[in-house]
Amino acid sequence: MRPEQAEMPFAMVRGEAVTELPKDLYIPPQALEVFLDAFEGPLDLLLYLIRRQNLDILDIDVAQITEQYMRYVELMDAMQFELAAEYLLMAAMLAEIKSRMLLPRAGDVEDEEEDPRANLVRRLQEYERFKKAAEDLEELPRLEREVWQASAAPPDLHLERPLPDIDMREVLLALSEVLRRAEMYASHHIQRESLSTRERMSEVLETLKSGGFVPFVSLFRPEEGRLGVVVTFLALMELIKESLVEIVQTEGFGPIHIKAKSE
Amino acid sequence: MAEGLVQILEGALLAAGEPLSVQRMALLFEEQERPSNDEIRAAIKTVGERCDDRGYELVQVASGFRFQVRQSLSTWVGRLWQERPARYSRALMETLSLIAYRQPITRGEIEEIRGVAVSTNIVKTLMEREWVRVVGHRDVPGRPAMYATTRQFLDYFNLKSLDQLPPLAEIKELDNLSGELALELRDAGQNERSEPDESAEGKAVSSAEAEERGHDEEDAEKQ
Amino acid sequence: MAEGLVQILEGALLAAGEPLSVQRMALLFEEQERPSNDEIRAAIKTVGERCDDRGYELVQVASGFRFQVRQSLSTWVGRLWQERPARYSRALMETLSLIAYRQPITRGEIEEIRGVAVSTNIVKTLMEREWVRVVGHRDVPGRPAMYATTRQFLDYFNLKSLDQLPPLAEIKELDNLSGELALELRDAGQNERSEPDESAEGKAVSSAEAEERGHDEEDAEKQ
Repeated sequence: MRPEQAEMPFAMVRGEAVTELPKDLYIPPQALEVFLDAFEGPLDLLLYLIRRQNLDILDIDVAQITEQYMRYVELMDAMQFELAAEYLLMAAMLAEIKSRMLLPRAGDVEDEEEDPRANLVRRLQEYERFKKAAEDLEELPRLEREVWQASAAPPDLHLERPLPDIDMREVLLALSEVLRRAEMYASHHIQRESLSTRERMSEVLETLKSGGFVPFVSLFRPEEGRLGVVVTFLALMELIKESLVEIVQTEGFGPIHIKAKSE
Repeated sequence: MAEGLVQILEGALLAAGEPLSVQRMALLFEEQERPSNDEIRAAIKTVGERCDDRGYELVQVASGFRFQVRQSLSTWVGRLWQERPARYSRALMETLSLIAYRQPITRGEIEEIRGVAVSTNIVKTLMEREWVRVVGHRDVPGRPAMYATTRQFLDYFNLKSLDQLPPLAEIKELDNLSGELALELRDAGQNERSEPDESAEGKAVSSAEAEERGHDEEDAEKQ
Repeated sequence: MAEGLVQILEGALLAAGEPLSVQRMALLFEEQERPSNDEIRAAIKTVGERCDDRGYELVQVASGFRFQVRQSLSTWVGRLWQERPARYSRALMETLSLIAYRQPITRGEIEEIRGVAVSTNIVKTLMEREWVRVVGHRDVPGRPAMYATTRQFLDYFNLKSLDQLPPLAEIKELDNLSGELALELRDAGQNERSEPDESAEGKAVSSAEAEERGHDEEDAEKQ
């Protein structure tokens, strides 16, 4: 049930019915859906109506705007549009403002009562600002529309993942945690040995790695002094105790040879 | 080395395909050979000058520097692609501008200003484009998400910072409205408003006043 | 126009992100303004010459021409994509510490103390890093390898000898500190990580304003 063209609303400008429909306000019924789609809601439609009549927002004539607005809303209804609640709400608000403006004022001295239009005007202004801001934003040169990121093919790359850095404290923290878990704090075994002994054990084993017998004395380095000799000796004792090395002396006071047990 | 630095930056800027910050440029160098930020900035300046009559230029956007094809060439360069660049609906652009100018802002607050519901799709699109992100939740019932724009948004719109957004239109003060209204009401029963000339005059006055009075408000706006 | 053509081609080549053939370059122009292929080729030659001492060059590949960052810059440019160093697992750190303090030690012995299996990968990683080496095999069934630390391990930690490692007694006290230390280490790890990642982190921050207003949520957001 589409309305006839004759039923289309005529614009009211400054209290007078415009006999000729301005081209931009005339909406052929078929186009109504598109027309309303073009609005971002009741505020947008209201702004359109005000702007089409070249009115200042501050200067709106609520009665006329309401009338026009209601015509559009009725039209939507007639077209069996699913009438958005927002449009109805706005219609109600316009009607309320209209009625308040018709009421006589208590006295002409008092005007602390706010203009009933004020809130609507404020909302319209606020909405218009952002409508404009959106238009400005739309105008900004935009990537992939007016400007493009320049790029070139990279050269051949040999990407390497860098090795993690660690802090000695992390090593210590890890050790303390593992030891706590193992409840090994009481172990005399660990506490007795100085680390230099264990280090020397590794060194001796490294020397013995080739597999053959090595003269006992060659493991000692006199330049390390007495302490070095003691450390090497303790390391050897520990290695023997842990049966990691074999020690051979073919005759009394003869040369002693050492060999890694497993090699 | 000074010459080498310029070339390294040129190469990196083109290879990166995205803006590079001075910090990121510094990380192109091992610590012992790393130029100071001032040296890098000086080199960037040279890099920019070296595109003087080229089809591209060096620009600074929010996340750093990038080479960019000159806007004046968009007619031709745009023909590289069959499809037209994406168009965004007015609803999306209005929502985006509200988030840009009023951040952080909730969906409810956007709806209040726009007078219509904001569709979930719009928010989704804005988030997917990484133009907008959730920066928190307002401490009101329902704890609605608050939205703000991202650095990518600025990059995309060719901006260094939010300051560079086009300024918001000023709001005309309403103060004089009630005065006008009182006058108007005295001519009771008369529905029609004043002559066009007169209203134009009133408009001029009110905007001048607004400029004066609305200044602080405007500044607050920009925060 | 000759000058304009060079710039249009420069812009298009940089915007395209892929090689452009002469034919495709010709299609950047409307028919009535379209240069001949010879004109385009001449302009391409100029485009190439204009990169003489730049960090990039114009190269011809199978499908056309493209700008390419000079190979000589790969050391620096490659750092754009350098992956952040991974962090070692706790299992690896424990294994390393046990090898340091209890060397020579077999995998079985490490497992006994740790109470869990030591993965082959951990040992492999430590050997590849050259922090750990095999110093022999224990004479028990299976002849398991015995591990010890290396010179490089000491060098890495700036130690002259293992003696300079804190004695176990101190580590015991460390246990009380471990909470504190763990925190400290986590912070250190964070700093280390955030540095090369700065730009990525920055991306999320659209503006000082948003950052200020939404600070707490900001952190949560990044998770």
